[in-house]
Amino acid sequence: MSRPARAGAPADWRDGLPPGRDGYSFAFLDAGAKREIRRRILKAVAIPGCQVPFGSREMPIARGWGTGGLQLTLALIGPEDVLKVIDQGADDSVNAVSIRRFVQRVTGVRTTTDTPAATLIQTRHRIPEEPLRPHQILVFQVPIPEPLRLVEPSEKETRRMHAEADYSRMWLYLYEDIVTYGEITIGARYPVLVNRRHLMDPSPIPRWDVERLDRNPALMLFCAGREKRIYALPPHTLVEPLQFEDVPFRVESFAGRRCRRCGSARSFLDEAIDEATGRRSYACSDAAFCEKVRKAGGRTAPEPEEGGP
Amino acid sequence: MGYVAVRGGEEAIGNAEKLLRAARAGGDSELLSPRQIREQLHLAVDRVMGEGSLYAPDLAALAFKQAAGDSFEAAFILRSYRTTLPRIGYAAPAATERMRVIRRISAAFKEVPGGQILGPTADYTLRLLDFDLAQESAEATRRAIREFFQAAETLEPLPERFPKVVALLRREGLLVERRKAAAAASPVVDVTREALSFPAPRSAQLQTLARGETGGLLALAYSNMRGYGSVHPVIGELRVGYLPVEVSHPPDGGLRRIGEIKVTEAEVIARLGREDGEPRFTLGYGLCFGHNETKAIAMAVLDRAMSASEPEAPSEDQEFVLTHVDGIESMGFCNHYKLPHYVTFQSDLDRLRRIRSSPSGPGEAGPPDPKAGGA
Amino acid sequence: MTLPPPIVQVRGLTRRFGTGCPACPELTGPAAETNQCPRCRSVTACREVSFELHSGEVLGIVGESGSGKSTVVRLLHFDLAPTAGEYRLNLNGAAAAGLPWLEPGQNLFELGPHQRRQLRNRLMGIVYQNPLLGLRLKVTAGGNIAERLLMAGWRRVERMRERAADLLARTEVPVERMDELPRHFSGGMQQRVQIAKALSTDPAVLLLDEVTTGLDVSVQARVLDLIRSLQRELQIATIVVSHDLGVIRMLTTRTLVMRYGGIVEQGLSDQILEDPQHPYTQLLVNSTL
Amino acid sequence: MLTVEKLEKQFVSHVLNGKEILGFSPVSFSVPQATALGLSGPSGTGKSSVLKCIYRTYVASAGTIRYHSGAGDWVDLTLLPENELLRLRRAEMGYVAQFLSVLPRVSAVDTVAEPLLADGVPREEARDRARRLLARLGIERSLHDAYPATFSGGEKQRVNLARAVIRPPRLLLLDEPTASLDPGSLQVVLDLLLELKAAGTTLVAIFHDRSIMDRLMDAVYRMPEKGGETGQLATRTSSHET
Repeated sequence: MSRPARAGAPADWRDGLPPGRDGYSFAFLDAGAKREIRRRILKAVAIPGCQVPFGSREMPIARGWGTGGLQLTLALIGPEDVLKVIDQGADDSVNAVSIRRFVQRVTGVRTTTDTPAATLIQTRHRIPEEPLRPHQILVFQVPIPEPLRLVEPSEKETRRMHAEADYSRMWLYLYEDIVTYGEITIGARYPVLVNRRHLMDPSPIPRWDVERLDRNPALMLFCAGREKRIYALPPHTLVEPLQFEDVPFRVESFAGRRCRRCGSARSFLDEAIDEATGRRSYACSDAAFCEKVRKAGGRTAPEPEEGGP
Repeated sequence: MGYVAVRGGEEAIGNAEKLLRAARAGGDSELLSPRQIREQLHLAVDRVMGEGSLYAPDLAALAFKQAAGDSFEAAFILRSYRTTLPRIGYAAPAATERMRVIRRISAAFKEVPGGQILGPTADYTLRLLDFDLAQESAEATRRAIREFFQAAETLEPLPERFPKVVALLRREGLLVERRKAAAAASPVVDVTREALSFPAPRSAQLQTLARGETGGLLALAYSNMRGYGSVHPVIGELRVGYLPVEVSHPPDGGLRRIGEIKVTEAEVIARLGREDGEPRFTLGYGLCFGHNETKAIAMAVLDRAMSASEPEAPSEDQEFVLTHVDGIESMGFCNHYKLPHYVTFQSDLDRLRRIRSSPSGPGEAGPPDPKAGGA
Repeated sequence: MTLPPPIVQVRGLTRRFGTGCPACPELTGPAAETNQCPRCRSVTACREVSFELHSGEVLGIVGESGSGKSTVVRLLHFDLAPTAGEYRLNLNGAAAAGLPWLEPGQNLFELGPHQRRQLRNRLMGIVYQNPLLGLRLKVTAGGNIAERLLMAGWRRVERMRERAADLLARTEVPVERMDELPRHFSGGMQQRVQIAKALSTDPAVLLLDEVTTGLDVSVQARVLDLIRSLQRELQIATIVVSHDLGVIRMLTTRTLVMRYGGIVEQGLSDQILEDPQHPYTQLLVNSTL
Repeated sequence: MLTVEKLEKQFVSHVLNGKEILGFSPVSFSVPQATALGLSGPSGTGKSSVLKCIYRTYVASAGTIRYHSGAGDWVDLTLLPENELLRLRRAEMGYVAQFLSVLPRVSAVDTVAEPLLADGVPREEARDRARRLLARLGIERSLHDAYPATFSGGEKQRVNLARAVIRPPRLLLLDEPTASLDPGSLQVVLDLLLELKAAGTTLVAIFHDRSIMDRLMDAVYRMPEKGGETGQLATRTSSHET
């Protein structure tokens, strides 16, 4: 029943992966699992923004740590792919590192931090600043795929609401926010309407990135491993944030701020507090982009997509 | 440059893993062998198998060792290993009358056909710390065990099969009949291959509970027993034993026995119901891998609780129970909050600052004045 | 002179809770003096209820609790699905304009859930005895009204607020309390917010389910006066469900008397009160007046 | 215009184990348009019940009540569908009950104006006409905006009468509407009713006051004794039949 152990093998302290990995198939998942996930992706692409249930597998990383995104990546990846993994916009964040290492380990594919060079990008919480191109795939890790969870805990009820396109309670939530706070309070995870039909959770990306979902040339796939749902935005799909005619949607404001590393004023910034001076300073959330700008000497660097604030 | 980005590099992650391994091996005592764990910590192994949803005592013992005794982690490791195994086929349904019983009790009747078999249980012992175990002599313990079994050899062997206590009640028409029609109409689903949808069929319900985390099941079941619900269970029968596993043999389609698994089964008789007219007892069912009586009973209570047509307590709400009992999922999600959330927090900060600086923010001008038409 | 067709037509409305058995029709109902079948224990909450409601008319349904009167209203509001029955609306062009898929003479119980929801939101208003059923107590009074407007496709906050303010003023809720939560309101004011919400999309049919039950007498009077004056002003076809003959007398012109799920008597409201024919109605009138 | 034939009323009280109580013995009479018919007879002979049967507040036990409606057709008021009867009530029937019932918490002027509002008369005009009618009937101006529940019996009666006639009905049923009136008010009411009749309203009425019977009525129907023969219709010589 157990796999053949290497008799008396000394603990392998070098590569951080448990011994006995030789027995795993390419990209970890067995062919049956990959086939099923691909079929679900096709269905999700066919109905943009609609959540498709799937038989989510347990993965060697914890639930809530990107098992959904990981399953999509593993089901889609081929030996020719070039992989980029980011978390909070950075390639060297803990979650990105462990996922990239794992996928690299079970596939042997090339990895990169350069957005244009990647064929497959797995992300948590950000869309890279550099524009995506056709034929690239962006895979989002999704903690809570149900945008209506904010207003309705029951899955049975939210499924009914989607079926009937009954989104009035989400709108009501926004209305109440405006009445109570004078503003919509939703920060990240801002609900969007896809193709004027399905309400979709864009995963916890900032509002800054929401506008870049709209008619993006890349294929965007979303997966929640714990909640067992896949959904998709095929290239060039219409995506609109919920907004009132007289209270428009607004992205995060970095008015007057610049990245203190590369000087960019057109990227999403992380805020930091200087230990010594107590002052706030800002740096690009997309670390690879920032590095590129810096190397190119600041202003002549690749610009983020047009239309950014 | 006083600022250092709080980001784990590859190296730091590698070192964290190495520290973890160092911590597992602990001091300079003998390293544990998985066999020791399987034989001497068998209840932990049973629990890991149940929650890991894979009947593999050796692998479960290994996982337990690797996880340094954290049963959540061990079950998690076993689950992710399970993912890589191809699904060859499904075993035939097993009739639990044919269980090779090592323990069997009923709290409903003093005398039951086949008798009460206490078996190995801590139920009736005093939970006093046994200081002798600190200095246990292997020889003395083995001798004591040998002598105990030698004395037992003169006793009558247990019968091959025990009649089910609830079958007696059923024969008298005192139990609600299982909804055979409904069961036949919906084939058995496999929750490891299909996402749950609600209302979930009973097969999905029982599978999810059987894979559930013992403590989670217990907490929900306890809430129901205590007052947030209304199941007042009587244990009709609790059995622990070995159940033959049979698969259909491709050449002739006949069933072949391929081995046996140790399971715990609980059937609780619960309060009266009169769904089909006549008042009858209702029944809750629990079964899990290995010897884990708490889990089997909790599962049976929840199975019964979820049959309520209009849930009045969380434990009666199928969706609530089934989406929250999985230990791997809940533990993973709980721990994911340790991951960086810089971006989402930045986005929330933006909102809070905006609201506080907005002239129509709370506590200042109040909400827009409908008469002024300003929003 | 021929009168226009009734705005609401209900035929054979029946709702049973439980599995039901062939004996149910005979062993339940007013004649059997129970609504629970002694054989299969199923409850027939209402059975073979038929009536018509004309434009601008106020129809009363009276009966004790368990008579099935509230069930009828819940069925008409699609809160419950019927076991059997037909339900038709005859609308003039304006009311039907927003519902292009609605065929004339269609049995509304055959519509899909999405269509039922739209129809309910556009054409029906309901006020429940329990404000919890009709209001979201954790949503502001204005938000409660806005929800129906949002469902009808309104997307300007300012216009929704103007509409909500107007409705609240009409229902005598202080407009400055628009952004407060109804959970902090008195029972009478909660009912008035419910009425404002029910009226928000100019419904063709208004359903009032025991709206004054449980309120203090003086509050009851104010709510009844409000309904009367709105009724006079808006001329909405209305069904008033109540166990209180005083409410029936004050608000309605025609009344159905229900018992054990069936209609035992119907007539002009003053006739029901002054010359009741059925033994049960006589008992009801005698014990109240 | 109104022909009552062999009209009978029996109350069956199920509360009293099915006991039958006679409302009145068979009644037959006919009233030409724009005339007034008085019902007379000792108390207990069922005069009020006859009016209620015509108005359908009571369900007739037997007989017919044929009415020539404004639309020009003859209808039987005992059989007419409820919604059509309601339309007739709204459009062309008035009824003033013997017992003083007023709408709670509605001012006198609004009580009287309501039938006009239902007819689509603008609110201010309706209230104006109501005030004028109330004034004519001797209700003080200061009372117009008060609730009639606080009024004296005579004032209540005049408010009810005003409500019934503000929009002159084709058929007016009156059940002792002057019982509590002082002689002055009585005269005003009588003049008003005579005006209505002259303008085409048909009246069926019960008056306690002999002098009114004499001056208003074109005919008097004497109710049969309970269990007795049919009643008698006596046409007054002074009447102006059409």
